[in-house]
Amino acid sequence: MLKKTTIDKLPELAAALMEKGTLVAPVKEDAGFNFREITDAKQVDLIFHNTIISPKSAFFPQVEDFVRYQTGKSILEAAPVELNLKPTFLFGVRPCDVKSFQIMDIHFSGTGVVDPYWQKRREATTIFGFAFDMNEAADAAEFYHTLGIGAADPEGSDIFMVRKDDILMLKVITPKGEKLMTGLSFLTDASADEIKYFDDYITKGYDYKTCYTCVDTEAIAREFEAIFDNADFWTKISDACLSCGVCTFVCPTCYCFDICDETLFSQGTRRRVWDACMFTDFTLEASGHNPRTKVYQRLRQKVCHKYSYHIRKYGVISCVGCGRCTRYCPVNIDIFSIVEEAVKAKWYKRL
Amino acid sequence: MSFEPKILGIACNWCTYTGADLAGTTRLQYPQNLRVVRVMCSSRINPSFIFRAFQLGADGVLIGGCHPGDCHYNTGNLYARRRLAVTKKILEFSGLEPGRFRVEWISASEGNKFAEVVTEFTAQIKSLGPQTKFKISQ
Amino acid sequence: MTENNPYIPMPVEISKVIDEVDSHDIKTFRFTFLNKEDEENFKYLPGQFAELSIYGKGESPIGIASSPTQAGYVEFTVQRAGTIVPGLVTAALHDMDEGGKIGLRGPLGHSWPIEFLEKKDIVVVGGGFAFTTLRSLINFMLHEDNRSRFGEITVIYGARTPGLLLYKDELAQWEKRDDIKTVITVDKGDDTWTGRQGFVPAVCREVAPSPKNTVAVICGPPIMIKFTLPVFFELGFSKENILTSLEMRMKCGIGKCGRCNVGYKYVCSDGPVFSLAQLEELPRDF
Amino acid sequence: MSRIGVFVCHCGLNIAKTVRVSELAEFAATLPDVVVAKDYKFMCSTPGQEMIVNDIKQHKLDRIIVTACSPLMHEQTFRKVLTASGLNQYLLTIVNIREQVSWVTHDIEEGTAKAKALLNGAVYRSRLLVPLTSRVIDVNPNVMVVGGGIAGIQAALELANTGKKVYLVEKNSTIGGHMAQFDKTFPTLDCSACILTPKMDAVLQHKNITMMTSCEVSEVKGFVGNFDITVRQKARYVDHSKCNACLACTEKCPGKGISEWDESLVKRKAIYIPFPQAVPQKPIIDKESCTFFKKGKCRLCEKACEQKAIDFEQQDTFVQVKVGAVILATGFDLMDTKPLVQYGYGKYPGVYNALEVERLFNSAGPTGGKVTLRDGSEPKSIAILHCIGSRDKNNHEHCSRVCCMYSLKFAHLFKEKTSADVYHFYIDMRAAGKGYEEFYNRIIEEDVKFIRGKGARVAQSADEPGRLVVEAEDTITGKFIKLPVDMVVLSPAIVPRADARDIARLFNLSTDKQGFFMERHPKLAPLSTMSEGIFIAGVCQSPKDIPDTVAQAYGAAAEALTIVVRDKMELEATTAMVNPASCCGCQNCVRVCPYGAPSYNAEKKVSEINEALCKGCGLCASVCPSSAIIARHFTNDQVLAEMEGLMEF
Amino acid sequence: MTISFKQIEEKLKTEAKRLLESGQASVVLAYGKGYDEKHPMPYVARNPSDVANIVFNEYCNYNMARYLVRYPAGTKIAVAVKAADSRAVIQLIQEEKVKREDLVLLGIPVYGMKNPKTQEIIDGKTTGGLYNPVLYDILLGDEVHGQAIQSPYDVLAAYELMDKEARFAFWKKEFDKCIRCYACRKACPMCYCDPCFIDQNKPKWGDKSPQSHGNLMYHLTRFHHLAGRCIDCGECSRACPVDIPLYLFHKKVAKECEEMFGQAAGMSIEDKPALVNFRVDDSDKILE
Repeated sequence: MLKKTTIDKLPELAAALMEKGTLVAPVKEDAGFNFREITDAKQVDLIFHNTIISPKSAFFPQVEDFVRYQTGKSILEAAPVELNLKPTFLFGVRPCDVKSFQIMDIHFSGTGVVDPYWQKRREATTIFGFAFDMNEAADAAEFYHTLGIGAADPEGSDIFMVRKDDILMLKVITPKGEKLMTGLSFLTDASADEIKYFDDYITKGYDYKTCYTCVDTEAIAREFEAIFDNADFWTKISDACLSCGVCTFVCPTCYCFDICDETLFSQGTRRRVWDACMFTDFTLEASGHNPRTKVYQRLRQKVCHKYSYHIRKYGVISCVGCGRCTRYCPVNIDIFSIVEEAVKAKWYKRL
Repeated sequence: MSFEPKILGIACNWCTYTGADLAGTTRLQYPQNLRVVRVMCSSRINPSFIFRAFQLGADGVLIGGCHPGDCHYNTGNLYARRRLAVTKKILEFSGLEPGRFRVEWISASEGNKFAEVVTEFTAQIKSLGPQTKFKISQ
Repeated sequence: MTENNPYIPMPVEISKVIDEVDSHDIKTFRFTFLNKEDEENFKYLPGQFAELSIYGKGESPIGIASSPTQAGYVEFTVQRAGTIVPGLVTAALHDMDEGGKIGLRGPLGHSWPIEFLEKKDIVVVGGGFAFTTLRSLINFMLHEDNRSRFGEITVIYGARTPGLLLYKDELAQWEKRDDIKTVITVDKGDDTWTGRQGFVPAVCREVAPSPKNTVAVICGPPIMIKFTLPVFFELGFSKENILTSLEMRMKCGIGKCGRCNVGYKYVCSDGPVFSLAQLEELPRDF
Repeated sequence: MSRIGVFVCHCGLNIAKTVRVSELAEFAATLPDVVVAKDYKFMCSTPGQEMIVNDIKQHKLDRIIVTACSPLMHEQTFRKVLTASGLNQYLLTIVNIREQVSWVTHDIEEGTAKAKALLNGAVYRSRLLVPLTSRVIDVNPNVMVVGGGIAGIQAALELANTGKKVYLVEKNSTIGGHMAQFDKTFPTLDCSACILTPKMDAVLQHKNITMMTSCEVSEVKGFVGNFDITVRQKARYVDHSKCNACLACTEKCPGKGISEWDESLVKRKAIYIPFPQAVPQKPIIDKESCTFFKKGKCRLCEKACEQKAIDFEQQDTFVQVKVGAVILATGFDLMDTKPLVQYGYGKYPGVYNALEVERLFNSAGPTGGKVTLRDGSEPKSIAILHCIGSRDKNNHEHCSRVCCMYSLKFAHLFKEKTSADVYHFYIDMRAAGKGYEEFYNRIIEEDVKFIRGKGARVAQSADEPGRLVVEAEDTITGKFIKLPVDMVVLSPAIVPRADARDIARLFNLSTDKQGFFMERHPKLAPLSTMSEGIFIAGVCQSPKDIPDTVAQAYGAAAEALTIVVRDKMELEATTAMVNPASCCGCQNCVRVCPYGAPSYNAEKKVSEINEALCKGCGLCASVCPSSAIIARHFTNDQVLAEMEGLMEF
Repeated sequence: MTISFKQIEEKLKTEAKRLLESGQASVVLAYGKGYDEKHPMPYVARNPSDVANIVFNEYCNYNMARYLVRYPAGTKIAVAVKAADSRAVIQLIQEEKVKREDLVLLGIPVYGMKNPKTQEIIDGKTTGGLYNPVLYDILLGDEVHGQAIQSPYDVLAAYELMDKEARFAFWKKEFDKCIRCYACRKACPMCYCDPCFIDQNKPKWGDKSPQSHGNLMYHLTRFHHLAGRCIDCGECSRACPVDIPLYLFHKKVAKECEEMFGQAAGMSIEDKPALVNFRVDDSDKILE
């Protein structure tokens, strides 16, 4: 089922979704775009390349409150914070970011203990994927195609959107999407031409841009294991690294967090807050011991986590090639070059 | 009810705190809006204490130390003067009313000055109204 | 959000506090559950740990010191952390008394591999404060329902001084039993000490059983581990048969927060118990 | 999870009148971690203290909050209560609801509200207190006394008699001070020299006293029990170790200087002893008036000296003295009355100040004890003007306390030595002291005239050249008086020594509004100062008479003794320490510390603090960007918590 | 005159090579290729052969002084310094974090540096009004003259004129954007504390979660910590992923410090950092 509307009717679509629940969509801010809860239907803006912060924050917000407590009062009086989620529409997510949700699903709800916050938010949300504009000049930082993600890859979306000039086409991908779409009565059916355009666009998306393709993730994992102890290599790689948290905070697949008790007067909240393996105190133990005091050890952890440990543990690379870490790195460290150098280009095929 | 500001005072043990005691001993009357933290020296005052005080909802912050040159620790208040001057500029540029933060040198013998300063500062804070800019909203 | 939420601790009450050592910085806390169903759900085995949770202070992962054979309560032996800047949770806990209520999240992590240990001789080697989950294991194995499942049990336990030995009453009881060989040693004795003096590695060399069908379970300060492992290698123990428990900074305890990984293993959810053979496969990042 | 006990004191009605104390205790009981909260009439009384002791035991309290008077008042008292109960004394918090609450408001609502806020702050702070161990240090048994007047002399003798070694530092070339300048002392009229000079001599002879005349303290390092003081020995140009006090030199000396001793009324030699009974009896050369120093030749004294004690090359030297305690008895100056032009001092020769008159009466003085005007004539009428510059909001607000009495003494002596009419111009007569009122009555009997009104102006007489006219309003008759007299005696304000502030800085003392040294407590610790181990005696603390001064000297000696009598003493544990795990090695602490306590360990890349040198000001903690420095008892988190508590309600 | 970036790059390469070959330096902190021309990277040359990777262009904004404290004491380091960067080196020498004798300063006189994101020329914002290094051993090119030297504080005027309500609103909006990635402090050559005050649990100065109050505490305190030390390189703002104009606040504090204490940061090795110093005759007026 391919439906369509025009870009100038976007506020109408937004308003309809806002009526049904919470709409989260890209909004233009000073420094660029970010996903925000929409309060004014006119805020929704699809003329963007990608957001600064990845949409993971829709399911894994930077701050998630667990419990409200009062110091000096019994633990029995502490109250868990209820989520009270309304149906949520995550609108305009780029295919690579949609892919990140699937990777994060494995971690948060697919293996071991289920994270209830991730799961509940995920369940409440309908994802509107949105194809990249293939007429746009390539962004040098991105490499999603290398990881097998198409520029117009509908996988993982509930509804997938492609823009053609001033027309926005929406295709139902999942039953969840279908249920929603049937309720959006003002959308019109797409023409046969448009259906063809849509299908071609998706196909074309797999060949779009990026100049490598990944052939063997297992081998990458092995290669990183082999150079783990090569301190010279890692030192050189991290010469420029400032050890800040930008790359991890903007990353769609970084999930590290801290659990903090934040109290004012006697009222407090236990909450989880994003943390970053690049921070020096991340692994600082109470005893004072810290296994990762050096910048190179932390950068190694980050890269190996994504390209080795995650493959070993969950079978997939924990990276979707969205390029945010590279784009927002204050010193332009390019994670792909590190991978390339580490694996000596062996396990990527240059296209 | 009229606005009764909460004013945080930080006073050095040797001069201003003792001066405040003297104000009491001599039964000088002043408004009860000031709540004093005693530290050993005005140089102990970490600028972040002041930021924090405003975050905690202080409508004004009053710092009291020995007169420059009379510091019990020789030079403490001379460092404090520079540091607190910077604090003041930072507060000002951040948009907080500059009148909410004051540093006064009050010696152990100046009970009357202590009472006067508190009276006057309290009136000033009252006229500025509640401080909401830094205050953490829960 | 209380249902099946692994981040919400269950309430427990301190029913007993034992001041373990003469420096008074290690205490054993006995907790009873305030909700019956929590007690039923808290099924654990020796070697597992739990997060002790005090709102406003935080959480601290601590190994369970009691044995599941002791019904009705769980025990944790907690050291007051931090000499210069006190740890938030442990300091608060140490200031608490019977009747105090805190939170507990767990049981977490993997236990000592009980099935693997069955029908084998066991040598338990402990040093100082790191004896807590070993005590759990020993009491578990010594329980009348379990004793027959295991072969000979040898316990080698050392502390710096007699006053720093944990569980003194139990040690005395074990020494009296004939189904367990208990060797207690201190680095330096005092006027009243009549037992052994000497470092754990040396004592191991002397009293450790033959490696044949024997598993060594070792926990202690890094320096002890460093000198004890070669002794066991020399004695002919294979890396598969030497078990230890790792420590890393932890937060969530359930393999989500990404903090305690060593290579692709999370110490909290994949450990903390590892055999030396498993550890060797991991990068030296701990 | 502390167990806090809160004890609210009524202080009779002092607190209870404007703070609802029982409500305060009830409020405290609702606060987290507060296990017991009580109020009581006098918490500092024995039953009050016992209540705390019992509650500590009964309720297993581990933090105590006493909500009462200023910590400067009773912190020590209650710390002892904690110690006696087996609790570390630093687990005490005092909430000051008297000096800073009940005494400064009449409004019980306001008072109670503020007391609650302060108490809440204390509870927040209290939770974070940790036991601290006091440092024990060796105590140097010696004492330094600064100032060789009657206070210093008396204190030095007392201490020396207990067997302690005393360094008596005097900036003049003789000890004796102002008292040695007086002729008679009120109200007994005994001869000042007769009672003082034996004491001066005793100092000279005492084996335990090292007299350091012509000396000034130039640097003070260290702390109570271990002061390390640098004394500047000013060049005397006479080697006192060689001089045998024959004084042949002074006879030959052609130089003429102005006698400071005789209040500039006469001249003296350039090599001189200030007065015949000076101690030591050894001369010094005044560089300013010495012919050799001025013109490059003379050296007559050198020739006269058989001992070869004259040394024109002598330089100032510096002597290091180590002592455990210090007594400051630096005395006073008379206010310079020249700026008070209405009184014509310095302009009209007939106007004298009190000390000049003392010298006129003195038989060893410039006139040999005869009262004559500068022209040698005897005055026929004399006006004594009280309260010149004191009790005067424009000058010195304080009462100089002894002027009434010495003025009465002057009147008596004038009557005894001249036939002049004597007039007192006074605001009111202050004669509080043993035998003082009797003395006043006696002087009234002696036909001295009393005019109740402050002397307003002294002018030259228009009618009689050379005579003066005192103008005043007689407040009894309400009439304006113009009284012609020959001599006017001003009784000026007694003020601190000109260098009192410098001395205060050296010894880390505070001074009061007038510049007198501040005592630790005006009533309960009048001789101690805010600097541990530094005591004060005599007029340097405030104007007082000789009996009070001597009493203070005894007291100060006893206070100093309480320190130096011990081999070891405990110091406040409130020093700073570095948490090496947080130290970023910026060395800010090293740069700012006035005492050199922090140093940088380049190997470990962290700062370290020598606690023996640390005085606990906390400056280092606030310049430490990474919060690595823990200012014990005033840690960042303790202060932050207290602020949070203060701001909660 | 115009700047030849290519020429500077060549000189940088030549000097780096010479220093590494002669052993005068064991590392050279310079600039290297990034993933494209607009995104060069900080680069460390350790061998003469590494020198070929050195580049210099108008996007080489990095303040290489930031990396100095990473190397063990005694390491001979050659470092490429532009105007503000040299001030950072001076400030670090003042603070005894590095020793002058361990450093070879390769001075770069330059103007026309650009922000790769906006293409805007950033000289006026963040060079402290300077184009030539304050301190150097070797100058790679001719001193820049004739460029309009503006007051480094000119850009503040608009903000100083704002009324306090508007200014508060401005900063609140900016600080609320902060995601606490700490790129600002990590990019700052003067922020060498480890741990940073904000990371501490005891004392806890501010919450870890990126909410208004914690952000405000973090930034204001950081401004205070850098008072009299900030050398106006602008790295904090450039590193910020959400474009908080931190440099403005730092500049304001620097301006006030210069006025009050008569000393700008990083201008002379002989100076003592202004906030761990005092003059007896500092006026009480500074507190008004």
